[in-house]
Order: sequence, then structure tokens, then C-alpha cells
Amino acid sequence: MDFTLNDEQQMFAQTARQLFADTCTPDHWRRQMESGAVLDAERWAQIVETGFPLVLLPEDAGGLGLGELDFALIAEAAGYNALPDPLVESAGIALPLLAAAKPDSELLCDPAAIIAIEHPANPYVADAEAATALVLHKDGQAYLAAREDVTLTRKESIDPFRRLYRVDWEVAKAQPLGAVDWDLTLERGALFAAAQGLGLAQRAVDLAVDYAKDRQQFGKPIGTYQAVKHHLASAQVAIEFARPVVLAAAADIAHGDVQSRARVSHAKIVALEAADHAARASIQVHGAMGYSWEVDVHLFLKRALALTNSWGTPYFHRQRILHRIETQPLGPDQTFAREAEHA
Amino acid sequence: MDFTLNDEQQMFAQTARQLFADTCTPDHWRRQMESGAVLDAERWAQIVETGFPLVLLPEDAGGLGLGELDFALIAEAAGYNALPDPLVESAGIALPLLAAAKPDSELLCDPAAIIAIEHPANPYVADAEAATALVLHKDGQAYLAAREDVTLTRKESIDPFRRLYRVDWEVAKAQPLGAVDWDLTLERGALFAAAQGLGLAQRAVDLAVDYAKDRQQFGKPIGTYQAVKHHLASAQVAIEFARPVVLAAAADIAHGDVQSRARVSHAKIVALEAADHAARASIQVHGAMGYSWEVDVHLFLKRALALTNSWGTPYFHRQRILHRIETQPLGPDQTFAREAEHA
Amino acid sequence: MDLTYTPEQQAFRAEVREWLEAHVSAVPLEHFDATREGFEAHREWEKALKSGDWGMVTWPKEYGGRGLDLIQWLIFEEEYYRARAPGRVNQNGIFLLGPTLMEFGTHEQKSRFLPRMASGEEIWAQAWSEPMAGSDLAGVRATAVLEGDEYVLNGHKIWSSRAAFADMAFGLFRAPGSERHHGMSLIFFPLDAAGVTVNPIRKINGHVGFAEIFLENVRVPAFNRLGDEGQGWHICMATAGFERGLMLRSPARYQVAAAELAKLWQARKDEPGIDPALEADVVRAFMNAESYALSIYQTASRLIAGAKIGPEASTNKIFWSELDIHLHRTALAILGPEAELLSEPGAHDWIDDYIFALAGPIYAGSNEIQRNIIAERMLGLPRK
Amino acid sequence: MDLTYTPEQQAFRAEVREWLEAHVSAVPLEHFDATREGFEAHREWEKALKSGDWGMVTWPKEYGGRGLDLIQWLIFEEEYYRARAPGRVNQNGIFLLGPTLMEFGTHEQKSRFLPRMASGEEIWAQAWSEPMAGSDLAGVRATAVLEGDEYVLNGHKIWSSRAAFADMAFGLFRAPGSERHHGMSLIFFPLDAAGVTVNPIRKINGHVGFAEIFLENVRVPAFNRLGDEGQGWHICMATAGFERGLMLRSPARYQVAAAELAKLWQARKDEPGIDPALEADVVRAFMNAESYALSIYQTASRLIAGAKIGPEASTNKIFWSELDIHLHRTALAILGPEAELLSEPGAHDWIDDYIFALAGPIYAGSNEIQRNIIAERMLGLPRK
Repeated sequence: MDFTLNDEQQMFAQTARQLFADTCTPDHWRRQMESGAVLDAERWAQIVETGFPLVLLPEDAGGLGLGELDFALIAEAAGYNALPDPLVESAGIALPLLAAAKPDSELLCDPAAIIAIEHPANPYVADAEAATALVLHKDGQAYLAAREDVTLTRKESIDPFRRLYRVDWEVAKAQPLGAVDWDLTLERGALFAAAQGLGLAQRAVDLAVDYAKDRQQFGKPIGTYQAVKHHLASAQVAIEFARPVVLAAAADIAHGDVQSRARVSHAKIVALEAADHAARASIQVHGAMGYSWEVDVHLFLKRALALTNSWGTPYFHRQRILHRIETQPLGPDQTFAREAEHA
Repeated sequence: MDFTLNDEQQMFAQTARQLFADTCTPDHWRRQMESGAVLDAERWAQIVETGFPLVLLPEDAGGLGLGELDFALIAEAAGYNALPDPLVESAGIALPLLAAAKPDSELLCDPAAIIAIEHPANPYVADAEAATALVLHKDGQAYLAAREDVTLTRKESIDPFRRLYRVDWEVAKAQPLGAVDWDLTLERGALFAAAQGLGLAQRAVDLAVDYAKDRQQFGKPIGTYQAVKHHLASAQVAIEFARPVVLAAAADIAHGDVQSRARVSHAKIVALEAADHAARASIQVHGAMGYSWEVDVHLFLKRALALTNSWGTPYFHRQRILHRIETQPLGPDQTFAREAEHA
Repeated sequence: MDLTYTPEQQAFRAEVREWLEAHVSAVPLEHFDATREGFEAHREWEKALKSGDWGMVTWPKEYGGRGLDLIQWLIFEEEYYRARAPGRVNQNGIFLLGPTLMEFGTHEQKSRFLPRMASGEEIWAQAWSEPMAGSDLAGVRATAVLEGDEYVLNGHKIWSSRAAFADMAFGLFRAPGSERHHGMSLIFFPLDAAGVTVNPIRKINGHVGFAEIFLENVRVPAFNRLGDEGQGWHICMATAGFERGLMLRSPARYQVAAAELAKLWQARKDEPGIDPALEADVVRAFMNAESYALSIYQTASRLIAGAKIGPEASTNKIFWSELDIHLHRTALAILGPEAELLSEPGAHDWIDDYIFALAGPIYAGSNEIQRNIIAERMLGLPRK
Repeated sequence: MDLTYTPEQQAFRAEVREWLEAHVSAVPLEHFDATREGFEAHREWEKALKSGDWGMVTWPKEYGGRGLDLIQWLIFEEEYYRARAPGRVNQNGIFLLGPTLMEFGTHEQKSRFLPRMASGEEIWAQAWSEPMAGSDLAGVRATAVLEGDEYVLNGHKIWSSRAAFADMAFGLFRAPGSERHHGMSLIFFPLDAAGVTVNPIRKINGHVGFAEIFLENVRVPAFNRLGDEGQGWHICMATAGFERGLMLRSPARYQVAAAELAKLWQARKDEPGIDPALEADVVRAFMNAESYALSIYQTASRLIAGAKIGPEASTNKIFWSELDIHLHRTALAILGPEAELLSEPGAHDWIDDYIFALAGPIYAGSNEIQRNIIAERMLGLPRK
């Protein structure tokens, strides 16, 4: 029993945080919002260079062969910086599915390639415009189609960096991938949404703390007021108790049993709640500033809102936890128990 | 359209508040708790003298022929003082039912008589031990039985002043009252529980305010701290927005339509929530003091808890409001609309 | 207590309804904060209202109003929201500056400003806040120096609603060297005066909702000062009372939204994947809107009976801002994966209204300030 | 990261389970705060635990403990709660005074006090609070004056847990004339010493949960002072850390309660009149208990890896106290009209546990104080 990150994981997380902090400054966000560009080419090149897109690819596909816990730390850093680029959906979700379904796909050889994914859990496909290819879904079967072989219809999201599309496509122009593991893909989607939620939450608190130290009202920093302190302390408590759940869910996802699914669901619910809570507290602490477009708190609010209902709604995930409650033993000795042992 | 109390009503409320304040001091509570006495005979005599038990009786039965709004003000004052005696259940609920079912009952001639009531909404009968007679329920029919003709089995409530009983009785020893208006009785039960809730809530806040002005921590009264202020301000907001609902419900109860039932339910829900909210805030503000038996805040917490589930649970009442939403027009012009007009 | 409308009140409702049905366009106007065109379309609507004598319904007749009592005003608002009539671009005038002018203005000032305000000819922005004076209005730094019969204004105002497109603004300016609550005057200035620069500020929904205003040696006649020199704080507190209070927040808007929510729930509740527990929230939203409406009717009755508005202003602020957020969060939860989508034209814009609702606990006195006020002025807890 | 138990840990769990199954009585003991008999029955249980070397499992072996690491401690607690073993009357000793003595006591003090604490021979009360010193411990007024080799203690302590029946107590006393954090010493005194009067205080559930202690010229040997004279505040802050922290709050108790709640829900959910929306709360209660357990495992792993316990103490306090209230409120909502009834013997006592849960946000540093600590020490917000 060891619930700590190893040195390699901590270094990994540190690299991601640093890279995103350097390349996702408020200036970067604003320029990208104004330009409407799907990708920041320079940033994407740096991301590719760090090898983040290879983390979950098996070593024999040229990947790093690491696990979901490692990628969750990257996703958390992406959330912390409201990363506009489709790293998580492509490298965390679509690529591993493709690698499992078609290990010889040449797309796997191009670390800069972006794969978008249509999953039954989501009504729209995120970032399809930036993709080289799309994994598509029809009657339980998966297909792969090149970007130029599908028709995209944009649906505007409240999140200025989420580009959602309805995808129209023909089976004739797509490559069948057969029956893939849509369920595992959902687990990854939910887990990495949760991990992003942690990052979103912490950044929203951190922005508010910085502001509250600085902003004066009635002759002293607003951060001295108990109301402000307690808003942010409550938000931080939510983060502190979401993070271990996300890490445990990441560590356990491979089990693919009732418990691991319930834990992913638990992580998804509480991490996005923490993000929503923190973003709202942050807006409140920022006052009118928090309500203006030029102050960036709203990015975190909107991303949290979007991720809350992606990869399974809170209700969907609650039902999976209920299933674990109803079908598996409960009690203090069951925290790390597995389905197989009790089946 | 006039949403104000008239002078008579305000005087009435004032009389009730003063009488209960004089006769339900903390000393009285404690003596009655220690003695376990069902009634404080002296207080009950004074209550009878004011004529409160006659408020809802028709004038031709020797009553005052007033309405539910008038009695609600008395119930509110009873809540404010955690009145231990069964004034509300007897005079507000049981007596009017008896007067309607059996206008010539001699019990109506004795203003000091206490009538307990067994209603299908409640699993137990409150204050049966103090009653002269009980209104009982069997297969939709009502019966009247003398206290000595029934068998009472005490069920201990967390509220030290609530004496609950299971009643065992025989039809042979009871007087049939026929098919009475159990529904109107439920409306009254719920409404007066709500009115008591308002009083409980306000007293809990007032006790905390007094304490917070006085109690020093870190060199100043705890009432200067924003956390304490905000706890109590939030509790007060809940009261402010529950009170108009209770008054409107009282004014409208006689309509007996979908809207009036929904409003009684609304009043019941929000007034008891306000009471629970205020009592918990008050205990928190009192700190360890609030958690000790000798400080009286717990009486308000426990009464609120007991009334929350009496005369219909929150779920029962929520479903009645849902029914109003589903069957009647909605919108800003519908606040005072009646079922008859749209049926 | 009598919770029925009089025949006169019923007739009045019918009259309002009839006029609105005849005049409200089925096509919603573009938002007045979105573009100049939207703003001017709303000015035209103000003029149309005025033409039917429905512009300043609560103003006394002598100032171009209809002299309605508060119950009539509530009925008017109910019908107004029921008809989905356009938002009031003239809100700062109707509810904030108008009543303040009536109370503190000279006869000449009233004659000069009120009729044009009532007609929509002059639309007003407020200019309360400054970068270092938000909730703490006494922190205002903008200055006014009297030179002959003109004031010279300098300073930087921010979060001015309507300022992007409005004609006139009112704000606090202090005598140089004065401190905190002292030495401030309430002064009007045209937004197109020489030395005025207006920079629109986008809200988080992308609309231009506010502006910041830079004033550089802006000259206005001394006539534009309301009340005495140095009386600004006193007047402003009265106005802030109007702002926080009853007037701005008709219950009708929440009842319309609660009804829309119930409709959304009815339409979606049997779809797969919808959380049945949200039913409780739909009922809660209805209850909250009803509670708010009943409370406002009670307050209106009390005011008609001669009471003064007191801390209701603060309790109202907290209640409507919180119910609005809860109501819209419930809608988003029902919408699930669709919640994040900007609405199609014509559909109820739940996400945008949610974003708007999030401003509720912030503006017009943050809810933290309101809770302080309730604790100190209503409950009597000590300030320090 | 490896979230599986080692074979040694599994074997340890089996050992604990076996011993508890053999020793825990099926008939629950009367509460140790209810009567002298209940208290003494729990003292006997402490002795029984000690006889199996399960008394002070986290204490080092040299002081009569078992020297378990924190993961083993968690396993022990899981099994302890799973077995419904009796509450620990010795809690103040095990978790508060014991570790403090080990850190600050002399060899002689450790020899004198720790073995008797470990054996249950001496049960300790804490005597932190005074009428004017609750959350603000620096407000202590009780005094200690050294006369020869004895201290003379005077003062009034309150909210002393276990003091009604315990043998010994520890508390802060100040040198006369000293102020706030200075001049305080941590001193032990027997509760049956001449000059000590103990008045039990009933909690709102009717149990004797605390006592107030009056000290009038109580003489104790100077040996009973822990640490240096005037070092009391420093030691006390360390102890308060223990109190607020990890040790006192095993996740197991919440997991047991969450499992009971799930059982209650399964039993009642199909009864008429049960609110289906409560299902979400049952799931939430399970999630909260799991979150808390995972967080404690994470902290335990970090501490084993050499980290120091930090502000987790405050975040834990807030989280467990709020989850406990939510969980019990959910149970009461399921019980409906039965919620107010005191439980029948043998049944899970939801109402009493709810009342107990309400003390959670108050004791061991109120949640308001904890939020201040989180804001200031964890987030770095300014104190004033």
C-alpha cells in the first residue's frame, strides 16, 4: 500500500505544468480567442516534442508505454492552464483506442497527428477540425476516417476553446476498426475530465487568492475578510478531497471491474464539482472583475461546465456508484477491494 | 389586494407572544423537563383565560369564529417560546374537527379541555396523556374516545416536550363521528406546524444574536466576525421569505383547491427548513454552549426536527406542489389564481 | 389581509395585457448591450412605451409618469414579463436616477432632465464604481473642481452599465483633498462631452455589458450637480437603496423562468439519462419564485400602508440572486450535454441566462456586503 | 503508487479480525459518558485491549505500544469499527496526551504516566477550555503559582471531555499577570485532588458529555508540569495539531455509517412515501466516506514517506464534520416520521448520532477557525 507519486511521475507533472504555464499565458489565450485558431502551432510543436502524445501508446507502437496515472498528471496541468489544444482527447483517449484497434496504423507514427473521437457518451465531437483523422462510431463498431472525408457542422460551446461538431460521414469512406473497447474509452474520458477538473479548480482558487491579496476595499486587502477566506477555504477543501479519488481512480482503472468503474465515476463527479465550486467562488471573490471577459476566471468556469456533462453526466456516473453500492460488499475493509475477490 | 395584518390580528399576536414569554421562560422549561409534567397547570389556565382555545370554534359553539390566519399567529408565538403544552394540536386541529363533526359535543363547552388527535398522516398521537378525549381514525371514519377508554404506549421523542403515544382502542368504547374532513385537518396541521416553524426559527436566531453580542473571543464579541454574521444573516433571509408564504397559506386555506393545498405545503416545507437552518446556525454560533443541555437552543432544533416530519413529510408536501405545477397554469399572473377559475 | 385583486386591479391587468399584446413584437430585439443597433431598437421601444403612457408607470404624473401604486406596478410587471416584452434600456433612469432627481433635484433640474429621461430621448448610464471603489464606494477618487459656473471633472469610472451606448451618465466626484464619505458630489455628464473616453468592457458572456469611462478635464455646468456640494454620499446612499431594493427586481422575471423550467422538465423528464432527482429542484425553483413574489406583495402592501422600505432591500438581493442561480443550474443539469451549447435562435437561452445569473451575487452590493448589512442593521450585531 | 495491501498487511488484518471476533461482546456497553458503570466497563475494555497488546497500537513499543505504522493503524481501525468494538474511553490519553508526553516529557514523567495510561489504570480528561477561552485558548485565566516544589492551581475549566468520571486531567495554567500566549504551562492534576470540584454538563442528547472543573488552591507537584514553565502554549499548539489531525478521526467510522445508511435505504426505498431523490444522498454519503478514506490513506503514505502533517488537519476536520452531518440528515429524511424517535435497544441510533454529529463543526477547533487556518496557512491570505 503506497499512495504516493514516484519521482518520475512528479517530474513528469512538473514538466507539464511548466510547459503549459509558459505557453498558455493570458496573452496566449487572448490571442488565440481573437484569432479563432484551432491550434497554437508553436505550443503544439513543443507539446509533441515533450512526448506527451506518446505517453499512453504501447512501447512497440513507439510510445512510452506509461499508464493512466501518468497521463492524468498531464491532464491536471492542462486543466490548470485551460489548455486550448486537444491534447487530452487525442493523446489520452483517441490514440490509445486506435493503437489497440489498429496497432499498425501509420497515424501512430506521427506524434503530431491529432485524432478526434466520436463516442456514444457525447453528442458532439470535440476539436474535429484540428484532427488528422476521426475515430467514429456506428452500431457499436468503430471506424476511422480522414478529416477531409467527413462533413463537420460547428456547434457553438460557451467555452471559447471548445470546438464542437456534428460529424456527418459515410461508412464507404471510412476504415472499419471493428469492435473496440468503447467502455475503457469512456473510463479514460471520464478520468481525464476529472483530472482536468482538479487543475481547473486549483487555478480558479489560485487566481482568487492572488487577487484577494492585492485588491483593497475599505482600506485593506479583501483577502483579510472572513467571507472571502471562507469561500476559498471551502473550495480548497473540495479540491483536497477530490484529488486522492482521481489518483486512486487512475491507479485502478485497468482493473475494469465494478469498483474501478465506480471510482472513476466518483472522481469525475467530485473533481468537476470542485472545479465548478472553485470557479464560482473565484468569480465571486473577483467581484465585477470576475464577471469581465478580460479577466480569465470565466475560462475555468466554462471548461468545468463543459466537462461536467462530457464523458457521462453526473447522473450517469452516480448510477454506476449506486451499482457498486448495491452489488458489492460495503464497509471500512472494502476501500481497496476488488470485484474478482467477491464475485 | 392587501397583504397586511389588521390591528386586531397584530394585537392578538402580541398577546400570545407576551403570555408565552412570561410563562415559558427557561426556568419554566427546565422545571417542566425535570418534573416530566405534561402540562404546566398555571400556564394552561392562563392560556384558557385568553380564549386561545376558542379562536377557531364557530361562534354558535361558543367560539370566537376567527380564522386560520389568526390562529397561525398564536402558533408562531408558541413556536417562538417552544411552548410545551398541546395548544396547537388541540385548539388548532382537533377542536375544529370535533366542532364540525359534532357541534353539540359537550367537550366544546369546556375551554380547558384538551383533545388529542390521531391522524393518518402521523404514526403516533401527540400529547394523548394530557387529553380529555381523543379523536381517532379507523377506515376513513372518525371516532371520539375518552382518555380513560384507550390504552397509551409511550414512544420517546428526541423533543423532551413531545409526548408521543401509540393508541390502542376499541370501536365499541368510542363514539362514531362519521366521515370527517381529514383533508382539511391535514391542511391545518401542516399550516400550524409551519407557523410554529417560523417562531422556532426566529427564536433560534434571536438567541444566537444575543449570545454573539456578549460572548468575547480574541478580544472582541464573536458577533463582529463575518462568519458569525453571515451564518445568522442567511438564517434570517430564510425566515423573511418563509413568513409571507405561511401568511398567504393561512389566508387561503379555506379555498381547499389545488393552489391552496400547494401553498400550505410550500409553507410547511420552507418554514421548517428555516427553523432547522436557524437552529443549526444558532448551535454553531453558541459553540460548545449550544451543545449543552442547559442552554436552550436544542429545544428549538428538536422541535423543528419533529415538526418537519409531522403532518406530512417534506416529500409528501413536495408532491402536492408538483401536482399544482403539473395541473395548473404557471406564470407571473398566477400567484393568486384559483383552481376554480381555470378548471 | 385580502389576497384577491379588486375589480379595478383586474381591469388594469386586462388593459396592460391588451396594450402589450398589440405592441410587443414576436421577434425579440437584439440585446441593448450587444450593439448600437440593439441599443437604438430598445430606445425606440422606450418611446413606444411612452406613447402608450407605459414608460415610467411608477413616476408621478407630473414628471411624465402614470402614478401607479405598487400593486399596480406589480401587475404591470407581471404582464410585461408574461408578454416577453423587451428589457428596459432605460432602467438606470426609471429606477435609479429618476426617483433620486425627484427627491433631491431643483425644479429646473427636474424640468431639464426628467421629461427627456421619460421619453427615451436621453438614456442614462450609471458611473458609480472606480477601479479602487467597488463595494467600497467611499473610495472614489475622481475629482470635480468648480471653475466659475462649471465643474472640471477628472477620473476613471468602471463597470458603468449602459455606458457604451448611452447619452448621459451620473457619478460621484470629490473635492480634491477630501476623504472617504466627505466632500463628494453627485454630478451628471454627457458621454459625448469633450474629454470623455468610453471603453466598452465585455462580460463573460461576450456581450458589452459595461464600460470604463475616462474623464480628462471634462467641463459640465454647475447646474449638473444634484443636491448641495458635498452631499453626494448622502444622496448616493438613498439611491443605492433604490438600486438594492424592491424596484429593480420584479418577481415576474423569476416566475417566468420557473415556468419555463417546469416546461423544460415536462419535455425532458422521460428521456433516458435524465436524473429523476432533478424534479425536486424544479419544484424548489417554483417555490422560490413564489416565495419571492409573495414577499414582494407583502412589502408592497406594507409600503402602501405607510411603512418605509428597510433591510428588505438586502434580504431581497440575497434571495433573488441565489434563486436565480439555482433555477438556471437546474436547467443546465436537465440539459446535460446540451447545457454548454449556445442556444439556437428563438430558444430559451439557459446558458446565457445562467452566466447572467452568476453576476447576481456580485453587482448592486455584493451578497457579502448585504449579509453584513442584515447582520448589523436588522439583527443588531456589532460592526466591530 | 500501489493500492494493494502487502501479504504482511493482509495477515495483520486477519490477526486483528480474529482477536476482535473473539473478544468484542455482542451486547454493546453502556456509553462511557452516560454513567459511572458505563465508564468503568470501558476501562475494563481498555484493559482487555492492553492484554492483547491492542491498546496503544500506534505508540512505540518502549512506551507500552505496538509500534504500528500508519497503514497498519488504518487497518486496525477498519477492523475495530467493522467489529463494532466499544468506543475508546482512553482517547484523550492515546491520541492527545500520550504523543505530547513522548515529545515533551522527561524520562521520569514518561515512566510515571505512560504505562498507567496505556494500561487503562489512569484515564485522562482534557481541560483545555475555560468560560472565556474556547476557540481563543490564549484567553485562559486559570493560574498556577509555584510554592516550593508544588504548584497551587486556581481557576475554572469547562467542556472537559471525560472529566465526569476520569482520574486525571491536563490543562493550561498561567503565571499570574502574564498575558495571552505567554506565561502558560501545561500541568496535570488528579480529578480527586483536594480543592477540585467536578460538575458534569449534559450534552443536548442528555448524556453527560463534559464537565466543568473548579480548582481552588489545588496543590500538585511541580513534577506535573510538562515542558518548561511558560512553554504551555507551544506544547498546546503541538497537541492541538494532534487533536485536529489525522489521529482522532479514523475513516472507518464513516464507512461503517455509510454502509448502515445504504442498508437503511435498501430496506426502505420501496416503501410508500419515501422520497426517491434521497438515493442521490445515499450515494453521496458513500462517496464522502470513500473520499475521506482515500485522503487519509494518501496522507498516511506521505507521512510514512517522511512528510510532516500540515494543514490536512484543518481540511480533514471540515470534511469529516460536514460529511457526518450530511450522512445522518439523509438517514433522518429516510426515517421520516420515525426520525424523531429515540431508538429501540439494539437498533442503529440515527437520531442520537445526528445530534452527536452536530458537535462536529464546533469542537476541536470550530470549522470557522479551521477555515481561517486553511485560508491563512494553506492559501497564504493575509491575517489582517
